[in-house]
Amino acid sequence: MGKVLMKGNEVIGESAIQAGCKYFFGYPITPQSELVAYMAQRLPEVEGLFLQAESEVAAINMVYGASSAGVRVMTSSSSPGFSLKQEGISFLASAELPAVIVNIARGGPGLGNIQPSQSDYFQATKGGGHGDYNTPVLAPSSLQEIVELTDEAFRIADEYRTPVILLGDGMLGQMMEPVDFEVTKDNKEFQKDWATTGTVGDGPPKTITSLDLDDVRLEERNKQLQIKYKKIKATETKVECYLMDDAEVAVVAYGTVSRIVRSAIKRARDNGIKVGLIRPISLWPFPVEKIAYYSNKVKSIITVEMNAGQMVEDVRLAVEGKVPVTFYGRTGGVIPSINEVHEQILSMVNEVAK
Amino acid sequence: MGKVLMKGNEVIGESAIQAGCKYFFGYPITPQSELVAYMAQRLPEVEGLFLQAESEVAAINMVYGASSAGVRVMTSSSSPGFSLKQEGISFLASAELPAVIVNIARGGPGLGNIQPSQSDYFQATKGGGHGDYNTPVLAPSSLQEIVELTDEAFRIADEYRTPVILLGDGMLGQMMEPVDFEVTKDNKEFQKDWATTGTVGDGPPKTITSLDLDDVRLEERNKQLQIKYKKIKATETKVECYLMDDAEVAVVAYGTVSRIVRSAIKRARDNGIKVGLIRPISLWPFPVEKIAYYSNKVKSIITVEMNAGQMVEDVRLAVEGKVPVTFYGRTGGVIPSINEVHEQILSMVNEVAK
Amino acid sequence: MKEEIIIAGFGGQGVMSMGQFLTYAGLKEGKEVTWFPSYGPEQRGGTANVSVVISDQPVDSPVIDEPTAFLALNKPSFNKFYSHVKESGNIFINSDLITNYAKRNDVVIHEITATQIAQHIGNERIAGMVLLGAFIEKTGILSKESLYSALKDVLGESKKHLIPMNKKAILEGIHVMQD
Amino acid sequence: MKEEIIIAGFGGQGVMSMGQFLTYAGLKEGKEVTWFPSYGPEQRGGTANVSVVISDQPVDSPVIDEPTAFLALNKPSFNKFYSHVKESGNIFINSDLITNYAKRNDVVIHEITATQIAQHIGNERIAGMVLLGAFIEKTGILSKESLYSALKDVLGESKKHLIPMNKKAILEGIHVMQD
Amino acid sequence: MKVVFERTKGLTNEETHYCPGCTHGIVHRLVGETLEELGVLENTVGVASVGCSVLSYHYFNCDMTQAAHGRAPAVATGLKRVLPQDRIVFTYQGDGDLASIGMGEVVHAAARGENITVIFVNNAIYGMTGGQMAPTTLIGQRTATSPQGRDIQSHGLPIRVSEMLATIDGASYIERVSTHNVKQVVRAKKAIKNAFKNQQEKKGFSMVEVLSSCPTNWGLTPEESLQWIEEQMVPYYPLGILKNSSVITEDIR
Amino acid sequence: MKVVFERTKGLTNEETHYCPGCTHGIVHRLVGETLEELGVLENTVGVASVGCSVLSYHYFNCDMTQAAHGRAPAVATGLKRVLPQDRIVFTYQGDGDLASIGMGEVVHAAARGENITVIFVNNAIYGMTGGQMAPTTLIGQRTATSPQGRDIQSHGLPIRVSEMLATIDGASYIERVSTHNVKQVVRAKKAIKNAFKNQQEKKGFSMVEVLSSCPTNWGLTPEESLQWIEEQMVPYYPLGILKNSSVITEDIR
Amino acid sequence: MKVVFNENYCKGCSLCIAFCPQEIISLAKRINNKGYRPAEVKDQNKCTSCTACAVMCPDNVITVYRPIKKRSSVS
Amino acid sequence: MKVVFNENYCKGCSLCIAFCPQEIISLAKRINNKGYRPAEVKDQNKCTSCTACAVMCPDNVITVYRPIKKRSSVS
Ligand SMILES: Cc1ncc(C[n+]2csc(CCOP(=O)(O)OP(=O)(O)O)c2C)c(N)n1
Ligand SMILES: Cc1ncc(C[n+]2csc(CCOP(=O)(O)OP(=O)(O)O)c2C)c(N)n1
Ligand code: SF4
Ligand code: SF4
Ligand code: SF4
Ligand code: SF4
Ligand code: SF4
Ligand code: SF4
Ligand SMILES: [Mg+2]
Ligand SMILES: [Mg+2]
Repeated sequence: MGKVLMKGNEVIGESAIQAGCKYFFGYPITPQSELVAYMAQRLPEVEGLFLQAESEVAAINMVYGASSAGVRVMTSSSSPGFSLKQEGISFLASAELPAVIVNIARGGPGLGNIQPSQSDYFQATKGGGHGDYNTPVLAPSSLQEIVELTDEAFRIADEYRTPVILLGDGMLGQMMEPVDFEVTKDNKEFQKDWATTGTVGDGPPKTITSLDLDDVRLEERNKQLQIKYKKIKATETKVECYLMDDAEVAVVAYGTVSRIVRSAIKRARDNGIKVGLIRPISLWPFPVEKIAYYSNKVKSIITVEMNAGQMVEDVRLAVEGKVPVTFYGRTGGVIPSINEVHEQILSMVNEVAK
Repeated sequence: MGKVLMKGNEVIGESAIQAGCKYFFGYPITPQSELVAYMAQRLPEVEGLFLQAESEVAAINMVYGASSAGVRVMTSSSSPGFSLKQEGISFLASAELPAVIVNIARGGPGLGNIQPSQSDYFQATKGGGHGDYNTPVLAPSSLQEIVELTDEAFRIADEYRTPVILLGDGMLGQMMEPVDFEVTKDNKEFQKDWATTGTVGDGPPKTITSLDLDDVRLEERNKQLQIKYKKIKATETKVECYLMDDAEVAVVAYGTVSRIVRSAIKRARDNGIKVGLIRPISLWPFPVEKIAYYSNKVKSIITVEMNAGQMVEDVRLAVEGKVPVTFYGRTGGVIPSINEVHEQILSMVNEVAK
Repeated sequence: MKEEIIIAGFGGQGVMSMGQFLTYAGLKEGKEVTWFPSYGPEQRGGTANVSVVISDQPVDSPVIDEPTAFLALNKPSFNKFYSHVKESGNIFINSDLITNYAKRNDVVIHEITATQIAQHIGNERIAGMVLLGAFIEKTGILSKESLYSALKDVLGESKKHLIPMNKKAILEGIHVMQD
Repeated sequence: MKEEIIIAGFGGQGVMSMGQFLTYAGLKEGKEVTWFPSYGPEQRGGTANVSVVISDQPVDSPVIDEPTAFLALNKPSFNKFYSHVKESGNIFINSDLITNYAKRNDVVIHEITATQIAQHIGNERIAGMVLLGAFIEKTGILSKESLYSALKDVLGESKKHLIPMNKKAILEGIHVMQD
Repeated sequence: MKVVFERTKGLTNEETHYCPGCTHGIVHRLVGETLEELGVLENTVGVASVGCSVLSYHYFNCDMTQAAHGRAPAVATGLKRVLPQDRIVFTYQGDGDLASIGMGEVVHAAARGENITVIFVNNAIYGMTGGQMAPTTLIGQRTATSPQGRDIQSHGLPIRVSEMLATIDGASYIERVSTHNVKQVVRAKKAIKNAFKNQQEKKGFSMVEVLSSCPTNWGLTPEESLQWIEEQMVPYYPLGILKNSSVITEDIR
Repeated sequence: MKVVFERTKGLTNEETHYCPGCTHGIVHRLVGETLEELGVLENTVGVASVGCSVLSYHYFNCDMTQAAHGRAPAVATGLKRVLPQDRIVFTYQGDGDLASIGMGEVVHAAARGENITVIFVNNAIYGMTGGQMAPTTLIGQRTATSPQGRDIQSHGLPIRVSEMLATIDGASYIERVSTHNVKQVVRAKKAIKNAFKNQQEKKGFSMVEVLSSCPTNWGLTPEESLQWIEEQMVPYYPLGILKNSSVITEDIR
Repeated sequence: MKVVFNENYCKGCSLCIAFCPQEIISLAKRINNKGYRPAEVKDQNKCTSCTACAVMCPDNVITVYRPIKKRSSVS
Repeated sequence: MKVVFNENYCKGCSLCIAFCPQEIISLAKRINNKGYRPAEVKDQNKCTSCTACAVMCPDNVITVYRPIKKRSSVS
């Protein structure tokens, strides 16, 4: 089909369909509504099902039901709606049900506004729901990367039986860029013999639950989860490094902001400044090792986010005080300009030179 | 009235009433239900109002309404119910509405069980809801301390116009201990001229909202919030140090677990080991400075939690790699025994001695 | 002085109240006390237990890993905690319900026919109170009077009529230990 | 070659589609393109703008702080972006609606009576297309043919009948620049 | 010359952000006039919901609180329960807000007989988010999320909220009105006034469902939209009083 | 000797955790028998809710999924919509679960005409959490959160869920039954069977509301509890079929 | 002037036009602040002060006046 | 034996007792696994196999048998 031009939200939808997801339960909210509309249009065409749920809470629980039945299923929302899904996500994690959950984040807190924002980083990576759990969080920075990461999200979800979050922002959802859907995809088949599809011909009744009244058994479940998370950390960390080989200053940024940072880095390089980009692609697991590695090489690190400073904590945890870590961010849906970031890099360089 | 024996959940209720809170909106969930029942019994006696909401979501939004009207108001829940409140908490934070929200946490994730747990630490301290916000989080370790911290919670809520979380666990909620309610309390009066109580005689209409469609103005709101959070960090950090003066090993623990740790420390001290306790009382703001201070003095730090390792991240952020930070935790509602913790201390000491 | 007590039995055997009697009595004597119940799913139907600490010093852990005293009202509960009792601790057993167990030599075991005694008094459901009497007599941590007076606090107006019977049971427990 | 274009105007002036015409045309020529709309509350009633990048290299930031070209369809939008245009960038102005502004000397300003031209063609709502024509003619970043062909993609079956009129407007824009 | 119609003091002088011809504006006026005429503007706290009317706090000339999507009845409950007795509390909610995500809250506010007034603006669509299907979207109606038209098989029949709430004992006054012509607007005004009076008389939960237009997302002109209300909506959503009783005295067994 | 009554294969051999005399056990049996008799045990997926029946996945002898509090109808929707056509999906919910926190979900499942069967066990109280007020708690009934007895002024009148849902077009079969004596239990069985047959016939949303006892939290003996159902609950919650129609063909304008 | 239009509030929706029984309202050629053609009445004399336009105007644009009837006309 | 009690499932709730028209069920003195006094029927002969007890038993304790009627009794 070659390259096509679509909105980011639509690309997510098409990518999910290409990844074999035929079921979507969602609820409209700006700036992700095009995804819901896209699914409403497209899923019937592929003999799938789109259902507009009565709320985000209902949507995530419909996902819980559909995932129990063993199908690939997705839901999506934006910040306030995502908060409403937290109980459900905790349930999915605990019951070990695969699902892909999209957050096209917007300005917060509260009703906020509909401009792009990255202020749901903590919620996504530390677990906005209750209990000890983690969800893999993938953060594409371009529409082409959405294709790849949506496919990955479904693979990871099925392989580890876990909900996976695809985290973007209004910019990613609303922009258009040419996309090629004909890229190599994971074609692994997953046997879901745990699914509650009726016992017909397959033995004794199966149960899906997140409850265990016995503390020792619930601790056992938690241990299993932690083992799984360790494995995911070991094998599913994704990160891109750009111009880091000779870099003396590293900028850490993810998602759409990383593109602005990239432009700023080019400007800085034009001025002879040795600066590179570390772009976490998986926010959880966080690329701790890569950052730790470069924290032995660079003189300083700037983290740029569209929030008041969240990922910077994970950067600091990885750096462990070895070099100064500063932060630059814009909030409320304001997108930092290339120039602002460029100036941050310059002033950091001056700072270190002192 | 002298010392009385009550369950922790009831102590929270009585403390709130003593702090001038006459309004409670809640929904039952174990192990905090006694608090709801206590309020149902007591509030009518003080001409207040108890209302059982139809859900946790409704409860937090009733709190939003009541707080809009300028009264001291409280709600409470336990882990899964607390997850459902995340959108509402983000709204309260953004609209700058004071409220006290209690989480008597239980084993998770998912439905989990009803045993004590500290696995909602991240949710409480990093913001389980969307957007850049923080809520002060107070974690009492004894029933007497509940009295004090509940009063503080209401004071902080009103002083900074922010929701405040009182974080306990099933152990704190279910245990009995003598309590004295006749302790000195904050008697500050707060003028709430922002409250939407009708304009009668007080000028033009007032509005309470968390919306700002304009990104620059929403950023302004975020800046104001961040300034406020900085102020809270500067003035409202609470921490207790126990036997730290000569300590070579520090244990960091909060809430009920800190009591078990205290017993373990006594056992270790009996064996001649120089170990002390750093107990964060405010989990947000986190006692970064105190821990940073001691990380220059001790040889190692153990963090003990009833979870898979959450607060330990904040400890590491404070320590910045200066000394080894290890973690010991139990999950699923299992309470670590004094002996287990004692052994952890011993083995840490041996480790460091090597 | 400090006692770390675990009381355990079936849901209906009054385990929680027994703990409360001790706690209130301790408070009355100006002692530091904590009471921590098992509140898990066992409560409905299964077994229940409560941890009580009575001490001259502020109590740290309300959770007890090595009780100095253990009051056992049925076999499953007995099995659960028996081995954890601290060396030279006291174990009070309702020997009408708990038999056939391997004796430990490092603890003091008091076998009391509590059910029989209770039936004698008129209600087998107060068997636990007999053990309570035995416990205070043996350990001396609380006076009989404080315990009596605690009955009022815990039972309240509606169950006031049960006080004499409970007192009797406590007294019988004390007598057993004096014999 | 690389052009970073901002198009801005009232909600109903077709700003978003103008951006899409450029983007599709760029794609057709094998160029790298991004299209990023303002999607805020302005959309309803107020002003709207879109950022389009057309480049031979992969596009980093889809957000433009210093546009190389600016197509302005009304005064408020003009005011918003005017000062940000890069040195020696091109500004295309619908001079029927935008008047009375302080001239910058470091940029190239093209004042085009787009509304009049559009009315002439038969529909003042295609004024923007005149500017588009002027833009491609001036910058040479895209061929007329690609833009024509993009019309089909964006307008689709249902609005196919509008194509000739739009072509005409583009052509007029080209002519204006040739004059 | 005598003024026979002028802008009510119940509204501020702010220009609204509604699309041309959107009848949200008419409903605003009716509420504003009612508050002015009942002399309760100073005693009133309104609750704005999430929908096109999210900014209604700029327009109503009284204290206003903005609630999370669907939760206006809960917020109103919180306000009403703690404010002095003479305060009037109302919510202004769309059909997505009230009948979809907020179904639980409105049913329970009604069931509690919460003494508040709910203005329920039913335009059979999610206006704010760009025209998705609402629980009140008609069969066959095309929306962004029912591109082939709403079909019964997958989405069921539209919910008649007023009829449903009328079965709840705590609901004291429920009426459905419309905005599609002068006569209906006059009736709507009367209903809204009744619903507020009901609150003054402490009779419990009152709701007025107002059939309203969304020219933008219906893809019709303002005038066509009013016709669409009359021809398509009114037959499925019959106008009239569905409940008018006092919860305090009636229907207790 | 011929067996005239034996344990159904619709239930596992697990002993239940219910209190002595709690009629949850009877309702379990009726559902189990129905599934067995209809021959659909192997095709059925049940959804356990949060309440005393949270562990019902141990008892029903079919595939079971445990849902978050109140969300069973949403979970059932997710299951039903993706499973093969011949699969039967039911929820088993208490009154707190279904009528309080889960009100939105059940109303919308009904409105969509979701082809599932809901077993709604109304015991007028929150059993699991220790006896708090439910939306169905009767006026005057003392609970942990209505210590002076439920009063209309602050909590409103109990919700008659079946009557309310019967007004919704997508609801195809709704009946209220009881467990307070042999005759009623036999009727309840019939209703439950109808509700499942309805699903087999793809008629849409079916619900059976079963009046059930909670001796523990009512503070009554099991026998007294059944009497209380008959004397206190049945008058407020009249038994019988409230709706029996097919959504597909009826009531479309 | 019996009907006065607060012109800058007008969005040119034409509902007043549709409901005026006298059919005397029309959209002006000029554009207002918001970019809309505002409604206007050219022939005020034909207006009956019936208020239909004002009742149907979603934007509260219209004020309606009625001439005070002269005594003489009472008879 | 017409009624057989699966004794260890019994919780001694007495509902079977309340509903047996023949009033032949009672709680035993002994205690079962769960700590309850289980229901029992001493006089099985009086049982009419009416199943009332089984229908009302919440714990599925009871199996009911009916004697197969002899041919001779058909007439
Ligand atoms: C929790 C949450 N979910 C979704 C949204 C997005 N949203 C905003 S308005 C709206 C629907 C509004 O429709 P309606 O209530 O009918 O009002 P209208 O715009 O039609 O007047 C939605 C879904 C939100 N803001 N918050
Ligand atoms: C989100 C959430 N809120 C609250 C609870 C606590 N909770 C467990 S069961 C229950 C009520 C159960 O009552 P009901 O549905 O009537 O069932 P019953 O126990 O009476 O059969 C509640 C409130 C929970 N588990 N999750
Ligand atoms: S989108 Fe619809 S409901 Fe919203 S303002 Fe426009 S016309 Fe009115
Ligand atoms: S608490 Fe009530 S509903 Fe729950 S099992 Fe016991 S009797 Fe049944
Ligand atoms: S008042 Fe009546 S006659 Fe006069 S302009 Fe308005 S609608 Fe027309
Ligand atoms: S109805 Fe009002 S807004 Fe619409 S054209 Fe007439 S005056 Fe203008
Ligand atoms: S079957 Fe009938 S007669 Fe026999 S024991 Fe049971 S209830 Fe009694
Ligand atoms: S009804 Fe069943 S559980 Fe109850 S006593 Fe009889 S046999 Fe036992
Ligand atoms: Mg609407
Ligand atoms: Mg119940």
